[in-house]
Amino acid sequence: MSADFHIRVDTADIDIGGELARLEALGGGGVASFTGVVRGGGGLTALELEHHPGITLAMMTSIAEQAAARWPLLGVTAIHRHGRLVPGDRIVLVAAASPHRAAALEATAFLIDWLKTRAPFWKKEHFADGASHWVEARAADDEAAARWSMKG
Amino acid sequence: MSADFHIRVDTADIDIGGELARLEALGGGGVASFTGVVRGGGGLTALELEHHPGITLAMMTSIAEQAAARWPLLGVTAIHRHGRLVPGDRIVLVAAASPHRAAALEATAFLIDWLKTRAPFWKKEHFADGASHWVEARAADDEAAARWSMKG
Amino acid sequence: MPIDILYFAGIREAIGLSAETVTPPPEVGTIADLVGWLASRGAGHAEAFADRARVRAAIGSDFADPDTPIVGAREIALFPPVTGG
Amino acid sequence: MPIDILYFAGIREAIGLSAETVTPPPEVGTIADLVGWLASRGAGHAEAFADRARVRAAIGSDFADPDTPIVGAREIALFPPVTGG
Repeated sequence: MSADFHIRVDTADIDIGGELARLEALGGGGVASFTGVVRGGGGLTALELEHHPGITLAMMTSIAEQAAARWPLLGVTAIHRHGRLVPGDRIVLVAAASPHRAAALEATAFLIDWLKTRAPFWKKEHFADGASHWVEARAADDEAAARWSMKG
Repeated sequence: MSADFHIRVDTADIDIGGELARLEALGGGGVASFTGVVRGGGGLTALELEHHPGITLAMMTSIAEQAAARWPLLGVTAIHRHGRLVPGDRIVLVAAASPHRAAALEATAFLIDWLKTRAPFWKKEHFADGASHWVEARAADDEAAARWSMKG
Repeated sequence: MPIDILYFAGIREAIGLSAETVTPPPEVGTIADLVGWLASRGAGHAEAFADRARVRAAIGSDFADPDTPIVGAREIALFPPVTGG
Repeated sequence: MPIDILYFAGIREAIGLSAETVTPPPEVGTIADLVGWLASRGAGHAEAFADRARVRAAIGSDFADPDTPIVGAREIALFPPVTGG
């Protein structure tokens, strides 16, 4: 099964309905997705995402290819935003189309675990009191991504 | 965590973008979804879905409540269409919002397994040569749904 | 006491009705009794219930086994195994 | 041979540059050597690389370990551990 990849990193908002409609149109019968949204709370006013433009797309494409090698997928979409985002903004969409619902859902879980933990992004949090700091890598996220490399 | 339920069975198309935006707005940070689309092939021209109007919504609501009891969810959406559908039409959407991406994805898998196997629908397939038949219950699907009742 | 019977899918098609109101005799005590009694009402009914192992039932909005008593039921649905969505 | 060095996140901020082109001396053979050499270029650089355990690198589009040779590299990125998206 050769998969249709749609991988993008940009500053624009993500058109969830349009992106999922593209995957539906592949005819597999099932499309799973995960959308991440910037959470507020704790006085957070903005999130600033930085990435390495030279390697992000290459790595995202590689992980999408790994997903397509592991599960029978007709299409994979992975879109990540960078730049300044505020609570409520979409930050990431991953989605997969497959004739098998478990495959679509597991591939989506695999992709989002990788994106949330391994993708080459750095996040700076800005708070209402003027403070800001770079988010540290979290061990729990690394473990979630590590589960996948232990499988198959 | 009290969850926002949005459960519907009707003949209208499903506005995926709008439905997911409602779950995003709950502020959990993550929204997982699964969309089922009528597959063509084998000369299939239409699918006719019949349901028991008196019990479908009650059962869908009950399964959504089970999901919300098992995972920390802010919202659950389950929309199923009935009536006459053609290949390419959306047939079902399930989605869940949660602060935890694994919870959102697992709840979505639980809901779609139930909907695809246990929900009180009957499907009649119509073919290009004029033939039509009622789809038989599939053992593989029952097993997928049974996995969940063995857990927790 | 009259009971509304709802038919779905292949059972509905074989009988040619989506619903009918019946008043079974007092010895019809369970879902299985009801199906047996309905099967005698005509050729379509007999065909619809020929394979008893493939008949499922709900009383009101609850699924019911063949040995579930029907006493007091106002609405009973009879249908093939559900195939899901 | 000049190398383009890219800095990201806190390392970029400490140095005050997102990129610079440098020509390290021949004894700078690995990523670790390069970081040590860069750290001596100024106060910002020293601060950026004070905690070596938190410096990550990529040569071109490939992540690189501290002992990865940099011979032939045209572009090297230095950054804190990625936090994911």
